[in-house]
Amino acid sequence: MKALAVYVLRERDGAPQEIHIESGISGLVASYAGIVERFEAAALPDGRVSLLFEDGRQFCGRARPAATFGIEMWHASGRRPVRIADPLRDRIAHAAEEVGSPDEEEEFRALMPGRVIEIKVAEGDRVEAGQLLLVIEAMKMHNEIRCDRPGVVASVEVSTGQLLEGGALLVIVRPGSDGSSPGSSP
Amino acid sequence: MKALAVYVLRERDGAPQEIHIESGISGLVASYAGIVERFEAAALPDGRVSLLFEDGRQFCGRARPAATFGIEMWHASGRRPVRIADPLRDRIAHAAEEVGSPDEEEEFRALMPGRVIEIKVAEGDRVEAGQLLLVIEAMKMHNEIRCDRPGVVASVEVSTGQLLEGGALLVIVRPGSDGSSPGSSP
Amino acid sequence: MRLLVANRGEIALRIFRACRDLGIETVAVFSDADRTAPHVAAADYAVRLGPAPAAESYLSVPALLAAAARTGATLVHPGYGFLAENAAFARACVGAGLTFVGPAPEAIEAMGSKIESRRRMRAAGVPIVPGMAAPAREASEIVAFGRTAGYPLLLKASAGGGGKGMRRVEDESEVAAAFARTTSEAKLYFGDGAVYAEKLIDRPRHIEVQILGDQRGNIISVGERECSVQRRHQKVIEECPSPAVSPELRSRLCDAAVAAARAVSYTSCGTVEFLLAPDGAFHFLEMNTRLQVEHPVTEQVWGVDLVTEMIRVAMGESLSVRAEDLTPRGHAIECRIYAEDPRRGFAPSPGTIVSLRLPAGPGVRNDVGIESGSVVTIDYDPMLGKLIVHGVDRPQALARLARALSEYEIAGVDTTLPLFRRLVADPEFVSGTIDVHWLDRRLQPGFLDPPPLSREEVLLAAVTLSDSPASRETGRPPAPASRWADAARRESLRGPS
Amino acid sequence: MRLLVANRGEIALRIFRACRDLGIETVAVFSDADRTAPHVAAADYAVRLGPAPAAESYLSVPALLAAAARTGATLVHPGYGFLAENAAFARACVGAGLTFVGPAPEAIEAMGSKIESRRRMRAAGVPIVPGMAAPAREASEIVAFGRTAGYPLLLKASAGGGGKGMRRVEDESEVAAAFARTTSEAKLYFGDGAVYAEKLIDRPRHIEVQILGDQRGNIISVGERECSVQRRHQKVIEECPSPAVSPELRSRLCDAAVAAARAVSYTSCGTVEFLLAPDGAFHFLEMNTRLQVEHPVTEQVWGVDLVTEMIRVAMGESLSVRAEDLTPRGHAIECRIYAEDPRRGFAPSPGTIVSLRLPAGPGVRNDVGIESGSVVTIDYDPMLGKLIVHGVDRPQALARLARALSEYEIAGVDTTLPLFRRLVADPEFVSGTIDVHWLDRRLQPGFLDPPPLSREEVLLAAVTLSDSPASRETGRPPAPASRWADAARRESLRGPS
Repeated sequence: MKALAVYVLRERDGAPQEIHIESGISGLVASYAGIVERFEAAALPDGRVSLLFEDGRQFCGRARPAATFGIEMWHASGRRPVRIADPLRDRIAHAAEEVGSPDEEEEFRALMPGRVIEIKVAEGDRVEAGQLLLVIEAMKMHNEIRCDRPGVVASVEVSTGQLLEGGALLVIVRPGSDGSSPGSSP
Repeated sequence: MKALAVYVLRERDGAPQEIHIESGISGLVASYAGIVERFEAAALPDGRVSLLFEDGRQFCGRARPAATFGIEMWHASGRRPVRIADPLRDRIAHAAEEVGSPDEEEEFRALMPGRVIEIKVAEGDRVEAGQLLLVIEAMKMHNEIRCDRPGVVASVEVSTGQLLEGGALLVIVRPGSDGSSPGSSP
Repeated sequence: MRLLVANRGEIALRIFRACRDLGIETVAVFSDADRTAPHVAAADYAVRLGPAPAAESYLSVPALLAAAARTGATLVHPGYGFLAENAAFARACVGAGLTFVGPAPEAIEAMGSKIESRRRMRAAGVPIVPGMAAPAREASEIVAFGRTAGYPLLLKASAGGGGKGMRRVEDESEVAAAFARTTSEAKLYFGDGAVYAEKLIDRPRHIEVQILGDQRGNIISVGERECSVQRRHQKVIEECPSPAVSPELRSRLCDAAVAAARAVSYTSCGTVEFLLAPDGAFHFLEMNTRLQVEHPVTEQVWGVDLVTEMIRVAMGESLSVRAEDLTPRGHAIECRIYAEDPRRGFAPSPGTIVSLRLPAGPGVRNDVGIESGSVVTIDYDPMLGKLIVHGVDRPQALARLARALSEYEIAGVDTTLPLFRRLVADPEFVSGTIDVHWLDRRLQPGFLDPPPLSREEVLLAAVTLSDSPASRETGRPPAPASRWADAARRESLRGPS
Repeated sequence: MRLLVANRGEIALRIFRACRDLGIETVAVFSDADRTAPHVAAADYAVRLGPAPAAESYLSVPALLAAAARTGATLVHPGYGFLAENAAFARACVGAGLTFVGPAPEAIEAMGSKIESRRRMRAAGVPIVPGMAAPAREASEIVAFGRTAGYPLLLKASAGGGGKGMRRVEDESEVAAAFARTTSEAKLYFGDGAVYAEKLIDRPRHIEVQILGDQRGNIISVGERECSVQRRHQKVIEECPSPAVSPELRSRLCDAAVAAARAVSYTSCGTVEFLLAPDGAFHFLEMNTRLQVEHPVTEQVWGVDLVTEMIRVAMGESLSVRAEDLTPRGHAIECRIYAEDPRRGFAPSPGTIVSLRLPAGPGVRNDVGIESGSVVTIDYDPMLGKLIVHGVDRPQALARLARALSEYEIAGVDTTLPLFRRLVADPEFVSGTIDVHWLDRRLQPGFLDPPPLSREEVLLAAVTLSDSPASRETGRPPAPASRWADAARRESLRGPS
């Protein structure tokens, strides 16, 4: 048997778990959470994948790698994202989270494609928790992006009327109510 | 205006007709059968093409070039093949047809993918009109390929049990009831 | 004969299908965002209206009239939304010599004003919610009404609709501020600051009756629909019949609805909406003077094609059906499928439909406005289509709904399908004991969280990655999780908009 | 609970949908040609049977029983075709402790023999075509029968079915040769040389009655179907109800069908077929002891799910419907869509489905066994699926059929869709004045020739070429036309097979 791949998967709030996938004599062998599963996988003409297990169970779904979080998956119970990373990446991500303290700068990003309708703050402005930063239009809705803790606007990365992709950086806020002088960020 | 392309189209039994397609100020201009049509074409996400004419008429269909006869087309009234050739090719095809006399060898080809079940003739056999040459299985049907005029089998290009692609050459028959000696074909 | 549909998406396709069934040619209109949309590809004629924004395209009366003139269309169907309940558009069509497939402008106007429609209903003997007979000139009039009717009250913009321009008032101390805000919102959204107060019916069901009328004075009802599964006053699931309506209540509801339609001499397809109180009393809410989104559930159960009837009566024909010939069969349920992510507060989810698999088989009807490859833009209502199921009774309809939802796949944008998959298994929804606020209460954090990953899901994910080393290597490293969790948290701070 | 479907394609999917509606888990079986087929992807369990040839897979009783054992299936549904009317398979299932979803083996056997079934029908008082009561031992017995009954006669293999093993005999001089040929064919095709003669009913309609029975002695009829549109004895289009059947005739047909089913103590879903003569007399033809391909038209009109009933009664439950509660609504039509080219003598057209667009909207039901990308092989029956439409009456059903056909697109293989598009506009079909030979007469050369190319078609072709210079340059030069014309001409010389 030859090892094909090793992945680390994390559910929301769950501990990372390793999956080993190897090619076996008649199909694939996966080791995961202490269980060994033998199965066979076939690509369907419409792009879905059908998994067939030793006891006859069949599972069919569509999955594609997503740039930012691992795998996006569709099957009979609907769409779900699955966060998968290789072990190295996973350790880096963990480290980043631990460093992320209340003093860290906060990035506000667009959660969906849209258009900037109105910008309510400028670089250097002091902002309070709940204060409106900017308004984005997506479909027919106006979405207000508000600050969730006090701080100072470190930079505004968009302009009014600009078209946005999902995930685009909008505003960076440096936390703290004391308000160190604007413009001194590294 | 810039000429984009010139094609020659022939309906079954119809005379060849030239189509000129040019790019105009706002769309395309076609000249065909003495008529000039201005229209706009848009590719739909599913691969179909939508044509929009000056009077508002809309026509949507799918078409793809076919290796052997021009264009294969699907729209609301169903599938249809359209024979399109460029002028040069068309002249060659015409010339070939005029040469095609009753004395010419006749090629029998598979019209669909299938399997050879039985071969009833051998090279050199004299055959009569209506005589069974071979039997092909496609799906659950046995299809008998029969000779339509008398002649001599010039060659058998397949063997029993062989899998066939559509269009595969099966048997060549040299016409004529006199039966010139086999093996003397060029 | 040629009919222009002044609309887009699934409803344009629905009306085109009715036209084909009647032998009428079809004219699509489109904005620059919709040149390659399915409704254009399905039409015999198609005319560009203007740029993507609706004000410059689907709401542009001059562009629509020009499109009809250019293509020789003689009938205009407004669909729903856009100009469907705009009396001025109906008048403009008639003025241009076109047949408007809808009611007379006077009926649209009468029912478009909450105050005027309540006045007419009161006169016609249709039960209405106790409320003020005229807009309040000042807050003190509302205070006076509240002392008579009792709290809670509901302040309503007279020109409002679709759940907009309403505010609940718990006691007298809230009246002044609520009146000021509702008045200014009514001016802003509807161009008319008129506001009045009604007694608030607590935990009502939304029951509506389908009406068909012709120009010869025939008006019939075609049963009721249950539309109580709502999110922030927007219908999410509709059923026919209502699990809460007995034959006796149905008969009274239908009589009241026919009386309401008769009060405005209604001559088309329309819907009379009622609030059904927990005590069994019902009250006129409003009349929608157009084809309703949820009309298919009535079609499936009552065996009537509402759209062909609507077109026929617009051309002066009599209704092809009589009330006494109609009998309901079975139970139908409709789900409105939106490009919204129910797990992120129903945030819009524009994008490209990278794959679309529609359910099929017995009892399944698809009315959709998209295809694989369609682009869902931010310009229009994000409804992608409707799934309608029909069964011999409500349990079979629910079973078929679950089955159809398990076959449904839309990849590329987030949709409300996960909500429906959750609701079809929800004991309260299945029991039918719901009211118009039920879903808002039910949608608590975690309600739509997926179950832990199954072994099959884990292996599908791993197989996909094994199989696509290229995409793995070119993928950017995942963003730190905390950023996205923060963003989702911020998302929940957004106010309704 | 788990049900194994010993079949493939659209009928496997149809039965799986019924299982989902009943909360029963599903088990698919597949040959090596079908690992990626839609019926496998739709199942909870799937088991490989063997290589592509049906004898080694879908007809292999040991492989099927092993698959049931491995997956813990307790129910087996045979679908139609393959082992659906094989009494030995039904016995083998019962012997293995499985529930066979179909009638008792004795009923299958009794109705599987033409001579035995005629004997039973005669005893039960069901009208049968005048014919010999036992197989002919020699030609002289047929001559004697012919002198009594009058010509033309029809020679029939006792074990035959599906239009095979029949021969028309015009007069006495043809008897000897016809008897010899039919006997040898019967031995070859059915392994049983028994042949008998019937009086031939000229230009009959094929009318069949749907039967449902349970294990408690309830047997009901669910209306009739009109199946006279046939090509060489194979059904092409089916309708419910028949345009030729009055309520009085329906009542007599249904009574006869129930008597026929009662004569074999029928306990499942089945169909009694009749020939309806031009003079209004009807005669028992045969009983199909299984689910019929065309069952959906009955489901649409009568509001009964025949497959869930069939599964329920197999588990010992009573029928969920009573005859007196059933009323028909509207009219339904089904088209069987085959991968055959109707313009080349219905030659099989295997290949890959490169694009599939299914019709949708009101009154449309799709039961298909393919998806975009599916490969249609030469191994099995070439039916791709069925289009079923339903309308308030036959004219609306026909209009909806035309509409649905205009939306239907299957690219990559030739199909019978062009035949249906032609038939739906055919005055004789529309009038309903047809018989079982009508389509064979109608299918004259040129009947399916497309009209001359329209301007739109010419421009679509030219635009496609302009837009794809690459494909133009890499395409091989077209083969001289005469070759293909010759090939098509030869094609028409093929005998029936």
